[in-house]
Amino acid sequence: MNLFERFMKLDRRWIYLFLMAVCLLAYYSDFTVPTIQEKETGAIYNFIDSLPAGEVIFVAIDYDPSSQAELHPMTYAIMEHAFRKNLKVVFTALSQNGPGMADQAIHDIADSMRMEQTYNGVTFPEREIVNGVDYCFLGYKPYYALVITAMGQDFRTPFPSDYYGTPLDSLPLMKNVHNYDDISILVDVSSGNITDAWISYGQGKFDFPLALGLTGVMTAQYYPFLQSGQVMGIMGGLLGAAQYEDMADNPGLAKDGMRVQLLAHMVIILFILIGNIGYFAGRKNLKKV
Amino acid sequence: MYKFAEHLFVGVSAGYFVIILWHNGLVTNLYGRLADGHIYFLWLDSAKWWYIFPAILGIMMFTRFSRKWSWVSRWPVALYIGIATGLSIPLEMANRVNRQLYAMMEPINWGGFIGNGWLDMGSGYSDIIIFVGTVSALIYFYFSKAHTGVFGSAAKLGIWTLMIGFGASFGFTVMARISLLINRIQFLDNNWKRNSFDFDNENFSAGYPVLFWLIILVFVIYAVSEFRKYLKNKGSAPVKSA
Amino acid sequence: MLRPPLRRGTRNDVKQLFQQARSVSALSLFILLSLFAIVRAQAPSDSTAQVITPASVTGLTAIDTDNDHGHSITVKWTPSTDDGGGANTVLGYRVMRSRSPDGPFDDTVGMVPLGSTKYENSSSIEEGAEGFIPDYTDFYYRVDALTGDPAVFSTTEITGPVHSFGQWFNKGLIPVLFAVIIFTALTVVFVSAAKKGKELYVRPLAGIEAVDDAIGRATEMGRPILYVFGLGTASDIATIASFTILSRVAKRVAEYQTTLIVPCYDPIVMAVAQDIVKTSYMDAGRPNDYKEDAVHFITQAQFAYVGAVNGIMIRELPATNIYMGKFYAESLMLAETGVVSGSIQIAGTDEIAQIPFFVVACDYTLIGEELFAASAYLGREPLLLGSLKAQDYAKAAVLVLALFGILAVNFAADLEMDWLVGFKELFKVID
Amino acid sequence: MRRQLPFFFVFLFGTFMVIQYFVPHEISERAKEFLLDWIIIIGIFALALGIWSLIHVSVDKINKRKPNWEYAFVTLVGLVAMIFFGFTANISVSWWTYFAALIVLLISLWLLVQGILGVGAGATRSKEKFFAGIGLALVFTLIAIFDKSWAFHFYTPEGLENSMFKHFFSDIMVPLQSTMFALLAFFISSASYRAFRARNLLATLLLIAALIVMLRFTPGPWGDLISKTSTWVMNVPNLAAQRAIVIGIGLGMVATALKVILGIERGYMGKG
Repeated sequence: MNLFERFMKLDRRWIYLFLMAVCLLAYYSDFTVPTIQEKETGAIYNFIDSLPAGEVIFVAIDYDPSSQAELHPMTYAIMEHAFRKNLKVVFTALSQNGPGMADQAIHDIADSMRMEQTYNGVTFPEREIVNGVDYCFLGYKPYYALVITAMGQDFRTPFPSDYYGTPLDSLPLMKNVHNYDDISILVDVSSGNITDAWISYGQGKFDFPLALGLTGVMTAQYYPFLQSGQVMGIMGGLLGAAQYEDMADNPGLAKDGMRVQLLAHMVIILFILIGNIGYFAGRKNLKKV
Repeated sequence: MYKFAEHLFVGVSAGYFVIILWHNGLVTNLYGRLADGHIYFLWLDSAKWWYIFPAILGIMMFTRFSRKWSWVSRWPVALYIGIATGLSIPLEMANRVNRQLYAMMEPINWGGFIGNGWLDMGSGYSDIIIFVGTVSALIYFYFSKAHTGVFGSAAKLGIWTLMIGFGASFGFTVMARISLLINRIQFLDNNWKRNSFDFDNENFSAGYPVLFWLIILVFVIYAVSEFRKYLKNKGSAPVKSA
Repeated sequence: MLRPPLRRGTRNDVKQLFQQARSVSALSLFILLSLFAIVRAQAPSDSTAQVITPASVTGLTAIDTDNDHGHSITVKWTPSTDDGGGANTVLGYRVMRSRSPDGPFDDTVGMVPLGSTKYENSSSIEEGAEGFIPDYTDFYYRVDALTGDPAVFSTTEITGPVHSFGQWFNKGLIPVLFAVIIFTALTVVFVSAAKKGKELYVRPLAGIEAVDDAIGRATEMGRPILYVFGLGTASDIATIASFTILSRVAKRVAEYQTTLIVPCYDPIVMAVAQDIVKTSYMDAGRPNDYKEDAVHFITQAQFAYVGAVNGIMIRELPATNIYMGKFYAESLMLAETGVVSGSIQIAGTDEIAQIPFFVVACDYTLIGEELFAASAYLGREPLLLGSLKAQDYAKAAVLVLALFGILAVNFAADLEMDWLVGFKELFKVID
Repeated sequence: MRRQLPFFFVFLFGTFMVIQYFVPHEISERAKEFLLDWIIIIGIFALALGIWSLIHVSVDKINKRKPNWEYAFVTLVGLVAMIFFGFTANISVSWWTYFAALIVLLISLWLLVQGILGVGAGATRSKEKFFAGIGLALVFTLIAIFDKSWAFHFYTPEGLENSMFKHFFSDIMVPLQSTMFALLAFFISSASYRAFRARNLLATLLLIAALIVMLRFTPGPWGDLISKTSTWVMNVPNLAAQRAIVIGIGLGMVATALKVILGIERGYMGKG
């Protein structure tokens, strides 16, 4: 019995064990997955990276817990990148269960900011990010299309006070921030049709740089907007988030997931290849006989 | 142990659905409509007395237990199937045939025929491939004509398209399934940390981790025992040599 | 592809959710409006000096919504000139309603963002539901063009009276009606042709021919046959098609005296399957061999069902597994376990997402439409074969229409064949 | 008559539902709602048949000492416990009454079922068992009626709030369900290992398409090319395949439904 034949008769439980072991190993180990850097994600990263400290970016968190696995990593990566660069972040949650997501994100990021970290060779000291100074969470309001248009006049029109009940005027961050003219970029992280409203009612009417973070399935639908220039960059699914984390040199949730995904895919592909080699080798032997 | 989990799962879930259907189905859809807060004699003078019919039909199902009357139990089944099939004819025609036919008639992007870069899905040739692929795959589904000649080659193109489509969606699903596994690993990881050791946590409940880990134990023991069985068989079974 | 656990409750849940959403949105609309008012109150006083009221909406009409069950009125208008142009101050529109032409118009029925030109004011048919619109009752409408400042808006002339009523035919569904009528006619014609004894050719299908061999194989090996309906209920057409296949299989099984196991997910499917298997045994002249427990119910939870069926496979080691009907994520679990137990597997489903898994893991797969054709193939009855012919002609019609349509869409305008330009729209279905 | 009437019902109700689809009027809407309620109610009544079948199979297994008969007890206990908890309100004070009640209920049901099944099989003392079961059940019911702590709630959904009911759901059903779902990752790997062999042209096409899509995760100089190709494969050939299958299935469904309504296809009634 030669090696190939032994492989051909391999019991599936060995495959399961191997796959499980690899997944666990990937989950708990610490290597980095090199990702290709697509220009769609690169555009967003480079834009945010080139902003001078003190500029304001806007992050719209428009997803529910069901698509959290894919979209949370994007929010984390962008916000942390922004805070490390001393940018200010204004964010909203226009989907019904969005506020919970946003709340969780800001707490986790605040925790992470309390540690000293080195990204791309630059060491950032630990610091406390303060509500109202470094970020402002506007909260949730229904009728997202109306809210998006109203914010073009002034953020205070739909959101007189922030999510925690403080009037916007009393927040130092919001002193000079009134509408889309005062923000540098708007990133919409979304799993649903709110993206369409940001494109047509937001970007279409008030003309600000708009970047999208989308679930893997939705990504293909929005490429036309990239070509027409309405959208400056797109992050697609876990892969997009991982690319962003890579560029920011800040491996997080997406890279964790990517490790498992990559190795699991590799294992499966490997098994397919072994199976085929075994199959062809076996056929050759048959012919000889 | 796997058998234990399997049988427990079956029993518990069957009971669960009895309760859910009783409370959310029978009580709301039948009793709730009949009983609007009053007690009637046989509910014949209830506000929605006509809901007595489905109840009678439902009871007819039980005539199956009698040999003599079991033919009556076919009535509710006939009604059930009649309503279901009647409902589906125009609905499936509209959603699966008419709408898809409408979607097939798309203008071809002649201007960007070559497209933009490598394999652009907005390009003209992609539009043509979609159309030709759909047509040939439909030809593959012909039953009353032998797949020979030109017709046969069209059908062959059709089955190729189908196979590429199947392969692609299989490959795509791999990612989703592994995501489930990742979720599971993360969940177990968090639970381990939170529920097994963190006794100060306010969410900690004594019953939860025990039951939970019992189930995990079941699966681990099952896996180990299966492996042992496998290894034993491997030793005893005659190994064919090449 | 987790199947929602409770199908039967969903309709009510949705209704409830809808009502909740309505009340939530009404409440939030109120909050939003009052927020506008608060901001207005806080706004510096100098801005009031230069109030510019936007141009009002023109051409306001309100009619009963067509092709519906009544209780709905559609309001249409031409946008204000300040909407995206002019002073560019309009943010959205507010639709107000009143029972009398003199007002008061205090009933805000809806708000829509800028650029909109119509609003459908509709309610459910349940009296007492929130925002219920009684039929044949006159209403008057007014539309306000809103700006960022809640006190600055312009109103229109009042339109009305208008009342809603239900229609007896939905014109948006004419293409569907035609398709159904033509298809029914085709079926009737070919079935009656088949009745007269006309020979019909059907090409062989590998999956169908495998069924007979598989039953023979099970008999030789002395192992049972497992027949799985999947998660379909008796209201799924795929399950109904599967019933017919089961009746053919059960007949052969009864003749060969093999054991048949049918674990069921849905109790009605179980009841029908019991009838089928019983009748098949009677027809085969062996009513005593029929065991009621051959067809049994397991549970209505997806993964508990899969676990139990997998358990049966591992313990009973069936020679053949036949999967016909509706399958969800469990397709691969069943098929892979079947491979372990060394069974020949034949599958057929109309669930597109699951076909790839069956193709990969099973020996024979009936792809989509082939499942529905299988009953005719197995029965070899001319009547059933006649309807296959009708299906083929319908497919030919689809192909011809699609080809014609795509040519019309792409070339009619260039060739100046105006009558062809709208060809595609003939097939549009509007709900 | 007995044989023809069901087919007449199918035709009548089927045709009505087809026509109903095209009539948006309120009356037809209400009729549809009513008929859909029928389906729901018939389905719930039928569930009793299903549960009966489950009990029947389990009890039969135990009586005849078939392989793995011990586990049938597990199923039965799970089933009865779940139903019992689902109909009782949450009595946190006296847990022992819970279990006492449950055990009495189990025993009486057991005796009843054995009694009923035993009569047919000609087993000894089945009548005694049957009456003992009835007696116990009566006692049980009497206590349940007069003792408030055992109170049953059939018409109000208090049982859904029962903590044991919730525990069984969230600690047994949910984890088992998600674990089974997660196992799919393993099944998909073994399926692809075994089946993706380049046996012939079709299998090779399947294999190549799947490989391209799976390879988009791997980094390397070809990464961009692969990711573009996989997007294209998903949106062009895959779309064509799906569309053709959808149209085919639609026609197949309508044909089958028509055959059923017109009475050409009668296999579902056991005739074929």
